[in-house]
Amino acid sequence: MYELTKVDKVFPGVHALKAVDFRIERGEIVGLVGENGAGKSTLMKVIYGAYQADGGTVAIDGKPVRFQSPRQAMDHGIGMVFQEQSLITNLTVMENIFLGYERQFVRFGVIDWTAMARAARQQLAKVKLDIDPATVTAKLSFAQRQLVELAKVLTLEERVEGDLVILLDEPTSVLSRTEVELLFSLVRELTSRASFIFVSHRMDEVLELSDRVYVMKDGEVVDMVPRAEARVDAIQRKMVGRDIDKQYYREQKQQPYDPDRVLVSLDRVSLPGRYSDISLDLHAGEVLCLVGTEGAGREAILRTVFGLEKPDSGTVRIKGQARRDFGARAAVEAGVGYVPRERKIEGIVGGMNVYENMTLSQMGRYSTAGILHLGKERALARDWIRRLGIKTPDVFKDCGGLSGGNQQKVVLAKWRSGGSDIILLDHPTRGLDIGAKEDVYDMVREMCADGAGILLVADTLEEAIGLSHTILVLKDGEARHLFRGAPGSKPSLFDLVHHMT
Amino acid sequence: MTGFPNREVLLRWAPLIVLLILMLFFTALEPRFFSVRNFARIAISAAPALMVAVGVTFIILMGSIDLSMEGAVSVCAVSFAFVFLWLGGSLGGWGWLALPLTLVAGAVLGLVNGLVHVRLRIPSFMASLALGFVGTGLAMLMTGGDRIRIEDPAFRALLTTRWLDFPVMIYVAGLFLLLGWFIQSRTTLGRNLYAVGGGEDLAHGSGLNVARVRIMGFMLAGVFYAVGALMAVARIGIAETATGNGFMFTSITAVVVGGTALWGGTGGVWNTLVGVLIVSVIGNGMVVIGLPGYLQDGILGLLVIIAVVLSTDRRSVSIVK
Amino acid sequence: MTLHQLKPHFPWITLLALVAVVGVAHPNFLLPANLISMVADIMPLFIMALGMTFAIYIGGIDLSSQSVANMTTVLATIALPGLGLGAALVCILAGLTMGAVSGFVTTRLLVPSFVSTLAVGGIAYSVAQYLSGQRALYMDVTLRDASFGWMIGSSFGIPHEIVVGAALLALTWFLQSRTVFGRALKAVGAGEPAAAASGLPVRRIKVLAFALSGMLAAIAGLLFSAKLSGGSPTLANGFLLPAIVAVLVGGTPLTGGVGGVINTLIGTLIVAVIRSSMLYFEVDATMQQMVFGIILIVAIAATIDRSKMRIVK
Amino acid sequence: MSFIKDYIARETLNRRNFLFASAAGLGGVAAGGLFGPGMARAALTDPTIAWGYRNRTNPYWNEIVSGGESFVQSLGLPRDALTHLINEGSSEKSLSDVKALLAKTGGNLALAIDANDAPNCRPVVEAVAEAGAYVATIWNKTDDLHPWDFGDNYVSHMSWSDVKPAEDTARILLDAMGGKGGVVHLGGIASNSPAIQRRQGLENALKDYPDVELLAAEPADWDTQKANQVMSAFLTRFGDEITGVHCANDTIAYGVLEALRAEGIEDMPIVSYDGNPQAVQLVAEKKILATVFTNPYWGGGISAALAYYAATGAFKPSEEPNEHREFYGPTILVTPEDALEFKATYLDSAPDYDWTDYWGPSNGPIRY
Repeated sequence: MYELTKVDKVFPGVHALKAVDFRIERGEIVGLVGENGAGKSTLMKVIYGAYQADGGTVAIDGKPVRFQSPRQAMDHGIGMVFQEQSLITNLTVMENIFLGYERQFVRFGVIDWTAMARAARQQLAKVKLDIDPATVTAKLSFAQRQLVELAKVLTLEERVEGDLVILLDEPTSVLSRTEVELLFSLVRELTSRASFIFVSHRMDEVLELSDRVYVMKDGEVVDMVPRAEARVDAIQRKMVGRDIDKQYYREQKQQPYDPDRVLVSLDRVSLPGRYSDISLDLHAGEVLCLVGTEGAGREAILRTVFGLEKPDSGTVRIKGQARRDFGARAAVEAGVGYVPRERKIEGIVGGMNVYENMTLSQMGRYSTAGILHLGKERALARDWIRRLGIKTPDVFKDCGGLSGGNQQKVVLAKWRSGGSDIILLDHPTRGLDIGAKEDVYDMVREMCADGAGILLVADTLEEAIGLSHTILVLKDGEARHLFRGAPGSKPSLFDLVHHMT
Repeated sequence: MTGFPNREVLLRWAPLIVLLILMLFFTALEPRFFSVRNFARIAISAAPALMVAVGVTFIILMGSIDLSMEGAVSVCAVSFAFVFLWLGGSLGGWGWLALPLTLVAGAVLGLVNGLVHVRLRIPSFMASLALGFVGTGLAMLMTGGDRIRIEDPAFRALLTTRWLDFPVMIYVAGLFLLLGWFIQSRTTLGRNLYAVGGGEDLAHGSGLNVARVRIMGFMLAGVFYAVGALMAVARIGIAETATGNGFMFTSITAVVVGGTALWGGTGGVWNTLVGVLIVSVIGNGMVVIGLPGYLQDGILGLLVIIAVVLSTDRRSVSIVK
Repeated sequence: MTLHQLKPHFPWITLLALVAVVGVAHPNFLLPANLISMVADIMPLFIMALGMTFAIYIGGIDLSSQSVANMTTVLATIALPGLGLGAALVCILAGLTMGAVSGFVTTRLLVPSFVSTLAVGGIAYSVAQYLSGQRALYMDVTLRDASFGWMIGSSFGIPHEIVVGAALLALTWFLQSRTVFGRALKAVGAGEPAAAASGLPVRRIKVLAFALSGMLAAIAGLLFSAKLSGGSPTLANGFLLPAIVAVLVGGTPLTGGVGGVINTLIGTLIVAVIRSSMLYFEVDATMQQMVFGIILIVAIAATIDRSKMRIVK
Repeated sequence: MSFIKDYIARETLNRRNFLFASAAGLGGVAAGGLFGPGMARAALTDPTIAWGYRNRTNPYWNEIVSGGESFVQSLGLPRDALTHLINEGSSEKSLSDVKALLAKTGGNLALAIDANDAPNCRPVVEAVAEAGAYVATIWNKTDDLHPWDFGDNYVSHMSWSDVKPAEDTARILLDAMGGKGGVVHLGGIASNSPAIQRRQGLENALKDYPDVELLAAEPADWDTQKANQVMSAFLTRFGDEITGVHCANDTIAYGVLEALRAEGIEDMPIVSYDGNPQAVQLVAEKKILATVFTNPYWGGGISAALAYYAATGAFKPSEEPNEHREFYGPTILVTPEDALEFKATYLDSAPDYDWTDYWGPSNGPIRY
């Protein structure tokens, strides 16, 4: 019913889509996978009207269409569920649901709030969410917001004649496993009314949900496989163009850590509302992973170690020194480096170039009396570009223009080059393609080998298990269980989930 | 969330509490401050500024800023005076037509502002700053520097006729304030302003025609500037190029003091009412207690800082620019 | 060369185009002596705009500059008989203090700089009124020449104001692009959360930026005061909006992290040329402000680099 | 509709002046030829005539400009031959504009100017002198700056001694109050010299009225809206204690009148300053008891004329006595008794001034 034929999209210097054919039938769930930069997001933007194709045709039920804006696409039944944070947090749930389509509730120029609330409840019922539609969105959990997103897109049902196409862009990235299952069953139910395009980096989920999977590489659709024939490693090979190592998480490189050198020690630390009574020790050469659902307190603990959040009670010791004044500066001086989840916001400074970003945390080392040694900075940057294989034309390239994986490498280089030996990784592989993920895993192992300690909040449970020496499971801000796992004796997925929920 | 009143409630009412404290403060120093007649005087001096501030509130809710109000007010005041006199110079005759025409003039100025900002993709700070010059210049061109007196008793009744000790213009300002609140809370445009302020790219992705909302927001502000201009003319009976002077800093300060955030998305016309009253009470109170003239700017500055500090939710703000 | 590559050079091109337009119509305008005198006269405004650049560079604004300059014209005039050249130091320190107070109020008390600097400006204005006894004061010319003569003299046909302005430009350029502070400033302007997460003392940097802005405003006032040989609490009135306009037209947008002091030089010169062109083209007195506004819109539309702005607010 | 009437009156007058002036202009050219070549080098031919002033929103400056335009027309030139330098209250712009105009004209300039702030006068004069142009200043000048220190180029400085006239209006006010009660003063921008002088005038008069108390004096910045707000706050602070208001100028008085009108107070004694047409009308209606006319129309015309005729060499300033180079402008007290007559003489149709009678209506040398 919805079909793209030989669609091209060209940006200055980039041929982003090359003669892409893509179709989706009524009631179908189609997966879309590919590495970052393969053209997935461009394709989605063409589908929901944010971009216009430069060549080829877009047709619905055989009739050619051309969307100038997302709004026109919506009017044809095409809606997008964004990855996260696409609800406007200062508005109420119902306002978000009907944003841009309030007219139906306007009588004589006045919005009828009661009618809108009634209609919103109907939409929320579709996604089985029982909340007051007048709640301000900021007060919802991430999972609830994701469902509100879906409810919002489902308003297309009432608005549009004919069938819907709904794009789900990484809808599971902020959800716990149970929430994911809930979402999937919901999507399956909804296929009676809509078809779905499911985009995710989590291959297993894509295969679990989709009827067919499109595989993209370098702006082209390189393969289309029905679920029956789909195998994870085969698809991954297509995506990357080579075999994926069985030893994905570099377990063979995992060395035992040094139990005598404690780098970070938390002793009965509490921050009301975030976490309570947390004790842990991070040793040199250790990867300690914090596992839990969204809001279980993982990030808050990282931020406390980095000094961005001050606990109400308990002691934080870094290399034996008890922390008194909290603040990122003191942490950095003590050798702590933070790789935040919001890479583009907290990780790199867009608008600054590669070497400027790399020395941002350690300018003291590259200056005399406050005057920078640009030559030394550039030499450092060139060195690390080579060591980490950062893909950039030169050290003067604006970091905002690098790909996600290369941005992450710049952030890691920033800390490693400065000699930080306590590295806090918050979702370090989020949104990265397989190749870039492997690079990150390599770096984790190298850092451990150098005697650094790593506090990790992993993107997936598999990643947590694969990478870490120690896993601390959290639930509702409390420590539930501590697993120790050398290669071969690691806890199973089930073990973790059992304590998480 | 322990005890009563809890933080959230306290924060919500903080600007009003600041206003009350200020009033008590001035009353303690000079009991005459606390009288109905003085409140009427404060109201008269606050009414034009309130209308302008309500206008700019809509812009600030979108996370933009408008610095063109001085020019817009001058142009509206002068156009009103010209049209009013041309139509006979009396509300009794055809002169009343000048009132709606002035509002249209305000909307047109807002439209131009919005178009320059949105279509030429110039940040509103710069676009409106430049258009402020254009507005003042236009008023100058129209008057050639002359001042125009409006003596029609029916129009001046806005100031001279009193109901329950307050001049009619206060009630008119009150009506427009209610209209502003109504637009803010019960119309699509009003809610869309909050949506744009809360997350413009998200609103766009949701299918909202953000450009249209922005332009409409600027037009709406323009209409309120026109109302402010009418009040200013009613108050002193003179329309001139200088009618708009001083509105820019007063109105934006008032909006911030009232607790509307400059980055958009929160606050509203009631906050602005309280903010304008705080600024007006300080202005009136300083003279009433007999503070020397040379100290007034400094003390106003200090009190404004204190007022903003007391009415800001310090936990919710991370970046202040 | 594509349009995209040309973009960063738009401010220059706009300036040259404006100069060419005036120069073709009135070749008098291009006489070196005339151009030098025009540049010399705009220097106090330029120095204030230099300071403003730092406030705008971190995404803020400094509305206190004009009042701080007013205050220093009074301070300089009062302090000159007693302190001689030391008066300059007093002025600079006073400006630094006012700027630091603005920075403190903005970063610690979380008052937006639009309001905090306006309020601090009110305080500076009160100080100026109090110190001057609300009168215009004048300097003894011999005393002025002894202490500040070097600022306003002329050597080899180059007025010293230009030398002062150039020295400050060189200094601020060095500060902006070659020092730890400048780099930190850029990081805070372009990505405050990332700067904080890299352990930079964000608040201190912001306070310093405002202090620098206050200090340069004070120097602007000092130079103006020496040039005019007097002081008054209203002497520097009319500096504020042109200074802001100069920074913006030069291509340092309010979004922060983009632009810099060289841009401000170009922006200031654009303002100066537009202003002179009004006289050269004999624009009617009642139309000048309107024409200025319209040219301004055209100039801004031509100079700002929109590629760095994700959302135009 | 008075402003339209004023406008028509002014236009008719202008035409009259124009015809009259053509003849005078011819005479001027002939006279210029009489000076030898040696003189001609010092003098300028057809200099640009310019007026530098604060803004166009104040009636006072509008009158100044009308006078300047009238003078230009007396030379047989069109009205817009007068170049306007508007500084919008910025000394910096004032100076830059003067320099730009000097550059544009190559020094062939006759300039009349108020330098906006006293300290700005010196650099303006220095720039003009250096370029060989001619300047006549009014109002703002520091006390240490004198025309005779600059040879011919700094032609003259005119100011107005406001202390005495302000004292006179104050006496009228205090008498109207019956010599008792309380008076408030609303001043101009505090540091402006007319604001200081006018307040001084009130204080001088008060010495003779021991039963009148000066309740308060606040700056109202020459601004109608600010005056309006300050007056209403005064009403709160002093209430019935206020029995008279002394305003530093007419625009302030308008704001005061409206503040009183809002309270239904119609009979408060008020005096003001400047003698704007609207204020004179109010004096005739006894809404204001007195204002002082400083004849800005003449001041504007004669300053331009002095600069122009010195530039063209019609007279040589350095040969004139000091009292012809620093002098006070005329001040005429306007009271209800003579307001209508005054209006007929000076405002309804501006008198035909002889712009070569440089010091006719002036008011003696400036004393410091």
